[in-house]
Amino acid sequence: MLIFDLDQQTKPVGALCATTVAGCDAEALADVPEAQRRQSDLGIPEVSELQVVRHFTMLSRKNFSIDTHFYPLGSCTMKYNPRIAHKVAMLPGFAERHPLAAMVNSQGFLETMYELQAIIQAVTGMSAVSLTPMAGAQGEFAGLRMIRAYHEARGDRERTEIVVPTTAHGTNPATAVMCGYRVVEVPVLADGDVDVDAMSAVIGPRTAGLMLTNPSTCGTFERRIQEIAARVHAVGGLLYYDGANLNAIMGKARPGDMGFDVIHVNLHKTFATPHGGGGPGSGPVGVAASLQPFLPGPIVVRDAATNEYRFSTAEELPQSIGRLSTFMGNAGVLLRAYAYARLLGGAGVRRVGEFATLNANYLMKKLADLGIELAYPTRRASHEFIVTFRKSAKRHGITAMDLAKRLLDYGIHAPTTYFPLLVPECWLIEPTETESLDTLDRFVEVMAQILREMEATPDLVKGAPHHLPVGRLDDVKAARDLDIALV
Amino acid sequence: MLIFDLDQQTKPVGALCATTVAGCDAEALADVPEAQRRQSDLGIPEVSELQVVRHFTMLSRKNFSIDTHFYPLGSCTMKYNPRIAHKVAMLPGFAERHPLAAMVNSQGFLETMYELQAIIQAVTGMSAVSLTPMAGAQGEFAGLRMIRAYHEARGDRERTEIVVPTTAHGTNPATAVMCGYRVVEVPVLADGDVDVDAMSAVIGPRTAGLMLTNPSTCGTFERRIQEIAARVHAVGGLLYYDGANLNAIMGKARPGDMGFDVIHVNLHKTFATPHGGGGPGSGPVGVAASLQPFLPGPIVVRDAATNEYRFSTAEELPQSIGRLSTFMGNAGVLLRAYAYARLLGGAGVRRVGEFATLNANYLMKKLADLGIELAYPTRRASHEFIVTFRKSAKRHGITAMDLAKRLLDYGIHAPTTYFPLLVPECWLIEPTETESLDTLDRFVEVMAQILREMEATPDLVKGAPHHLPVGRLDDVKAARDLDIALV
Amino acid sequence: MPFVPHTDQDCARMLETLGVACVDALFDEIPEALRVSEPLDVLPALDEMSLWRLMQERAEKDRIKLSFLGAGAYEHYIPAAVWDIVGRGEFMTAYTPYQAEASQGTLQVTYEFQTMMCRLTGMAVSNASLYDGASALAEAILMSVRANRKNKTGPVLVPENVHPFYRQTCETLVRAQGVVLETIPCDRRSGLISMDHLQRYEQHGDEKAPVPTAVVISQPNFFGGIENPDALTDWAHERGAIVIAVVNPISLALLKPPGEWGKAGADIVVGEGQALGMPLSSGGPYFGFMCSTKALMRQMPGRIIGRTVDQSGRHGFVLTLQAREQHIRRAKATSNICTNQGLAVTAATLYMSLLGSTGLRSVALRCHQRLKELLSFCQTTPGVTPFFTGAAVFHETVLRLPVSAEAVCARLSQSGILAGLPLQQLYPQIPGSEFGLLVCTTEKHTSEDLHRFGAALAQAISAQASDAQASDA
Amino acid sequence: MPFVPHTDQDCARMLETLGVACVDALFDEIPEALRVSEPLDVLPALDEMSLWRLMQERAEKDRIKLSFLGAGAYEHYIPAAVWDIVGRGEFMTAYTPYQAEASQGTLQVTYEFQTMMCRLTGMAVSNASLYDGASALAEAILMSVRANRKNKTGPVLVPENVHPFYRQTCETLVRAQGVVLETIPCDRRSGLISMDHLQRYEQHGDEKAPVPTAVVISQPNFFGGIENPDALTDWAHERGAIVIAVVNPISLALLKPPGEWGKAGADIVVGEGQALGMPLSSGGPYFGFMCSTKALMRQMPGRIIGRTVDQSGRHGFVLTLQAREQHIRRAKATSNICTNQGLAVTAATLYMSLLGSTGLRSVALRCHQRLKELLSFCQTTPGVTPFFTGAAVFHETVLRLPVSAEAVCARLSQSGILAGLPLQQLYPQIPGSEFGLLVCTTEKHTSEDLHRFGAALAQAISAQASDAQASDA
Ligand SMILES: Cc1ncc(COP(=O)(O)O)c(C=O)c1O
Ligand SMILES: Cc1ncc(COP(=O)(O)O)c(C=O)c1O
Repeated sequence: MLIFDLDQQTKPVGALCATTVAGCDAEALADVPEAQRRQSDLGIPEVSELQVVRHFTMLSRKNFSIDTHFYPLGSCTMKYNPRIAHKVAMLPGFAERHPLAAMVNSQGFLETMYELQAIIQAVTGMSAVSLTPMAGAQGEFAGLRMIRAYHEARGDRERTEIVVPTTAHGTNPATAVMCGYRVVEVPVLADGDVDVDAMSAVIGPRTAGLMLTNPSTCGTFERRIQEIAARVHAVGGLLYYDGANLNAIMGKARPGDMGFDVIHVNLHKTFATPHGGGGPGSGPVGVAASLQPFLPGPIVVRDAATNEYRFSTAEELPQSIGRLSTFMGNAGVLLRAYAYARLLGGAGVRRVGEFATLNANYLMKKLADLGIELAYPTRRASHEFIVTFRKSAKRHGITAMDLAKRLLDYGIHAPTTYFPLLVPECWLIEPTETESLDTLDRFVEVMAQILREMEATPDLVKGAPHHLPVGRLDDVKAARDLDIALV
Repeated sequence: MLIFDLDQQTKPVGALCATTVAGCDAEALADVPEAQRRQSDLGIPEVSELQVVRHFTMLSRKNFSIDTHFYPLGSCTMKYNPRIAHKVAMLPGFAERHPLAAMVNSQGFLETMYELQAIIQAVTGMSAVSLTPMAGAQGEFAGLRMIRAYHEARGDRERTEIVVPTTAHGTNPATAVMCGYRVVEVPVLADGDVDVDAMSAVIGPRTAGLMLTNPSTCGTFERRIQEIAARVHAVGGLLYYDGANLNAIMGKARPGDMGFDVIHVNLHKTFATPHGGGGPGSGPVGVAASLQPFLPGPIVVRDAATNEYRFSTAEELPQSIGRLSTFMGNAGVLLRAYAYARLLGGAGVRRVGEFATLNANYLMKKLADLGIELAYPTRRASHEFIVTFRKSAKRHGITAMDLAKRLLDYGIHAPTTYFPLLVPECWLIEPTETESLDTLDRFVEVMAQILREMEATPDLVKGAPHHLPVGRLDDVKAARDLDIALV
Repeated sequence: MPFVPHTDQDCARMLETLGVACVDALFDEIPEALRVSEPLDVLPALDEMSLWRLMQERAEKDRIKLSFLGAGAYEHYIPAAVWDIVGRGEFMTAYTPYQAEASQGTLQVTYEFQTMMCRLTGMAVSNASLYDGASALAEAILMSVRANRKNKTGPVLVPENVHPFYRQTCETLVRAQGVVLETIPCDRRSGLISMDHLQRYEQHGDEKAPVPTAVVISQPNFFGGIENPDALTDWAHERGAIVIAVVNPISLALLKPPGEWGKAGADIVVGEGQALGMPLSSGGPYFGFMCSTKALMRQMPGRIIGRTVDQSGRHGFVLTLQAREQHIRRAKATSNICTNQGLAVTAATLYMSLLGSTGLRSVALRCHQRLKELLSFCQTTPGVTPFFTGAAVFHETVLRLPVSAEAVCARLSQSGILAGLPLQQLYPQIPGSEFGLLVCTTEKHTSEDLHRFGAALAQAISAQASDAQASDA
Repeated sequence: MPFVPHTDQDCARMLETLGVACVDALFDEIPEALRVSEPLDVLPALDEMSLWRLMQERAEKDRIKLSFLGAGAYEHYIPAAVWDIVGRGEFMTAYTPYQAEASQGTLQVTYEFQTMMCRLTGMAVSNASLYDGASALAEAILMSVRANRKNKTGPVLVPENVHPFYRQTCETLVRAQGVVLETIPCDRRSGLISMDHLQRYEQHGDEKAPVPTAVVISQPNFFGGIENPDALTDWAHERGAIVIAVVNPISLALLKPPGEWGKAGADIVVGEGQALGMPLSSGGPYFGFMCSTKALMRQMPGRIIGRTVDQSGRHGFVLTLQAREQHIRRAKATSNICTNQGLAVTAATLYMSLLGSTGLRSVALRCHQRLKELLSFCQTTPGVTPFFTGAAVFHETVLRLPVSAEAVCARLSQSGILAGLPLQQLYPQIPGSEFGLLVCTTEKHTSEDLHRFGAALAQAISAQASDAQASDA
């Protein structure tokens, strides 16, 4: 049932209408040129408040979510989102703060943002931070734009290439192109590390920078990172850190120490802000001192004299790459991230990296013990790891997708499937630190059960899911017989 | 899974512990006599925040509720509970107001309560109101206690009986006994009205009062109410109005005009405050002028001189029946009821009664058209009506309970079953005014389907429910092998 | 805005189905004289936005800066997750779980609540809640009379240091059934119940006093004092009386549970559940809890949830032992209670689950510790001393001020500080009560709060002293 | 408090399973020099209670009393039901709906959102959101370049009266791809785009200017002015340019939808969705919406939800047309966007559903009406006049004050009033901008608010005038 099916065409006497309408009528529009007035129907359904509440409450229950299910979605860091963080962001003083409010009416917000900048610096080991990017991908954009600005500022205009590993997340190459770069891919070795020799062969005077995720999307730490950094720097390139996997090393190692020049952090992953079924996120960028002049604004500064906080002015950032959003990005997400960081403190930050890693390695070992094939069996897991079902795909015709759908039947969200593209029939599994040992053990049990089903009742697996609001959906039909808005 | 199954025995580092524990230890208890210190385990499970959130979120989804299902539970007035009312009650100034806060720090709350008293007076036609009773049953208690106090104040000590119809809600006779009265029952005629002749035969000098619900629990208006009032008054008795069914006549007729001396209103029914899976409710009492001195306190008064609001003092209510709760009853529920009343206004109040009645009569007609037997076929429905399945019980061995359970399978909450006790195999159906015509029509369709099932697949009905988290539960075992707390 | 979804066409169709011309026709069974034809005199309708603004303004007026007021309602910190989950429509807008299969959420929560309350109090049985602490005590008293087979006519002894509003509520609720409440004075020095007074009760003058049917013990008592309930419990049991404990649930994290009092433990335990996750909210909704021994179970008022199985053996939960209740037993029920405080119980279950034993204990310890700090701050003000001596206290105590406590409270409330409860308001019979101020601390108070309070109190006292002098002069 | 549920025993068991002695061993692949051994210098941990207190205090500092500040972020009333439902864990803590069968809630909501946006704008296709209004415009510009097969190298004409921050954001986001943005001045009298300026663009001096690839039209414009987009649209289309509309969604309840502009309608419609249920929240999270004609659909950035069926023919929803996106197309994707603003879209869908067409229209009308009232109040102050003339406005306009607008704003902000945006901050190039104040009204403003503002403004102006005189003297 769509909300449009509940449309009564004429409005029931709703909450907002009773007096808001009163006294308003077409006469009030007399000053608007007739040609510009709307004649056509708005087409927004007229539904009673109860029906709206019931419709969307019932819809919500068709979602898996952290609050209801274990959600080991690799690369997404689906950890517990503390309730208090949301409550903090919704405090009237914050929720009602206008983005252009006067600085005297904004000291609470600004102080908080100032401290968050410092926290992200401390956690990443970078010299300066801008909070404005609105998700990881925009952080990447800001980072590459700064790399470009850096080279241009030095008159170095030949650098037209960004190097990325073949395993990189799709946003990496897409961002490079948005920044006007050509993408050069470098392969990854069988052990998950970047092929440094191959990389060395392609980097040079045209290299603007290298983008790396570390731990990488293979779920392994890039062991030769220092060498990589040295080589890229040697040819005049810069190093970009995709922070999607920061959770693995939070408090245990810092991209700034590894030689990265510019980084982003996905607060909606590492800093536990809710993902909202597809955002909002937040992707602050951090830079080494050399890139600081190029940071996107606004940045919060403290006036040493008055101890007051304010936004940086355009004059203070003459080399800035500019504005990335109308105001200051997803400020409400930043507040939530701050709340989370304050709950953690220094020791807590460290425990995140430790337990994320412990959970992943434990789960990897247990799944391997079941006979599930690891993509990188010789390696430690970071906060996540890859398994591959290529054998079962061959033998039973059961794909990683079939298995993922079957997992849903047991009330566990599927890991990330078919990413990175390099590993056939793979799952990228990330349990996060907030899941208990019991939950991990239950996952292992369920996997054992599904493995048995693969042998005994393969059609049960291929036809999954069976216990969800809908069965396997037809993607092909969706793209062919496009129905993307009700007409 | 019980929350106790998640108990880790030792506390994970939880939100409240981090620094609250710090600096606190047994030494802090040195001043407490050792014999009075707790040695035994507290036994409250140690569970992580995520697990708690997930456990209770998942549990919530095992409930039917207004927000998720049509809930035509007779006598319970399960109408839409506006979200704004809850938000209002949770405003910090209200939620954090201490019940004994100084009057200067309470003017916002007190003004609101003062106005709510007036609103309830207006809606019921009574002279004065006390808001303190915490549910319908406590309202009944307050009412009968006032009746008793009234007679006693007049030196009339022979009145030891309360008269109730056989169809009365269980709280009526139970309350009478709590007030030290003997209960005298009077029968109800085949058309649902009280048997006035029978009543006349039992009332007399021992009659303290008569309790009536009007419209009655038969879902019909007591047509001879004026005559009943006159007769009871003639023998010196008083009339009590059980306000559970006020929704039927709200804005259309008032108990005060019918001759009732004392009434209660179920705010958690008529005034749309959420029922919370079993409370809190609120059962303010209203009285005719003659009973005003006996009202339970505190009552909010306005100082004519200063225009300030304050609680009445004990000295102002020397004849009061006394206090019914530690403070002022379920104040937060009163705030929600006030919010609702303000959204309605006078015209809205009237529409409630009208549409509650329209919905019930429509549904009654449609069900009758299906061949379902009405308990009172010659009568108008009030806001609710009774159907009986006595024939199907005889013919198919399918009871009203079986049918109710089958209805659950279709995602509709069952009507009230087997109440009033008088009507065999009955359902008391109350759609409320906030349900749409579509919803009513769907209910009719489902009933048509179930009637077909009764013929075609009776076992399907007898074995219902089939699609809920559990099947039909064994009440007998529950009472026999008592398991009322995990040991 | 009556939240009515009908359009004009809907109405027309429905009226046509019913064969009537207008809605008013459906009210034709109501005698004409009784029909109201005009809209009632209710305040004008507001749209949601205007209502919200109005209520924000009113609520804003009532915000206070700092409070040390307890006296039966305590401001503890409520973790954000509690009301986020409790506020879910599925919990908030469900009815009492009569249809068990469609109410497993509420039912299981309540079963878990019952278990927690049994553990906290050391008792075998818990009900699903009563209205509040005061009415729960009244119900306990009625229950004790029903339960005491041998002695139904003795008085119920209620010490003076039981919350005065509880005692008033009990008067209202039990008197009608002929139950007599006998107040036992407390010791004027310590504020505790003393054996002396009990003995004096038994032998005043020549006559022997009637043997009590039940004895109430409040732990801590209204003054925050920690009683010796072992001796009291044994004294009562020796006389065949039922022992009713009134306890603060937070205190049970530190204090011996009533189930372990004396040789046999208390028989009935009641209390105010507010501290377990309910906001102060002007006094309600809170919830009363009640636990008892297994022996007394069938006399218990209120709902009880039991665990059972369905047809295929799966666990599930139902209302059980309903033969005690009004909807089955009517005039013979153990109480008239029907709707109780379900949502508050859900909040309490969330609250306890989030804290766990460790968290509850640390909250209680912090409350306790803060009071000691407060005392040391306050006593630096000349003339401020403890009102009672010789009793350990839990998170609440009475200060003796050198000036009128009422006047000091009035002064401080002007600047948004609730200093506490002037003792005289509720205990005029206690000598010097004019100077008594009942103050309370919780884990929410910071050291800075205590400092600020100490300073504000000192200032108010000296201002009051000089004003008093001035008006004397 | 890292929300880690492990007990010491759990850790021990896990480490044993892994055959390592301590957690640090799991980090042995990290070069030793890179391992951090000390806790990082993050502010000290707070428990939830202390954090809450701290943040309450900070938030309290930022509360204002009255605001007439708009400029791209508008304080509308958000019905209570919106965030109650949006805040449900199932919506809030789900990821992007990659696993369609486990995400039907979010997917269906988004499909409903897409439908509503199509209807509101009069377009055929909507995506599932972009980050915000400004970045949505940038994406629209990039899309127009991709879509304009015939002319990829012309400039994109962006009138001066498009939100300056949008224009700055576009500069940042499109420049790297070599797209040239050409600013078209607006008419100094009316603030509107004039045909004159467009013609002047085409023929400055002898050379013919390059034919534009796309033309942006803001309706209303930054000054609240209502453009005549029909003429502009036709002008652009005649030149083969793509027409990009930037609209305020609330205004669409009153104004002609972009799909009906001119002869053929706009090609791409973007805007800031904040007004549809998102709190101001310091500028985000908001959401950018984007709609287009069917022809341009495959050039659209961002996610799109489609309706399809499952094996048994039941309707269901999936991410579709993914071949445009980065996770499939990588370097060839239409955009790098991945995570967008899903929850904000859920809020907008709730908001629109609760209001319905009637409610939306009445909100828009009220906003409009209030501005007229405000103008009449303000113009009673001598020297206050409209800054622009000859343009109808929607809920926002520029006032000309007799003194510095910046100074007046500074004065009023001291007493918690946000008077509006001093025009000079963003339009120093406009003569007299020093005196311009951009003010905005919404349905939340009461007549009393307008009165209070009128009075406060008058006072601030006269105070400023006399201060200025004093300092002149
Ligand atoms: C490795 C990696 N890089 C980049 C991104 C993009 O981040 P966002 O979705 O916040 O734009 C993701 C998100 O899934 C990711 O996993
Ligand atoms: C007719 C009638 N009377 C009294 C009551 C008791 O009201 P409460 O549950 O609020 O105590 C009810 C509630 O179900 C009722 O339906």
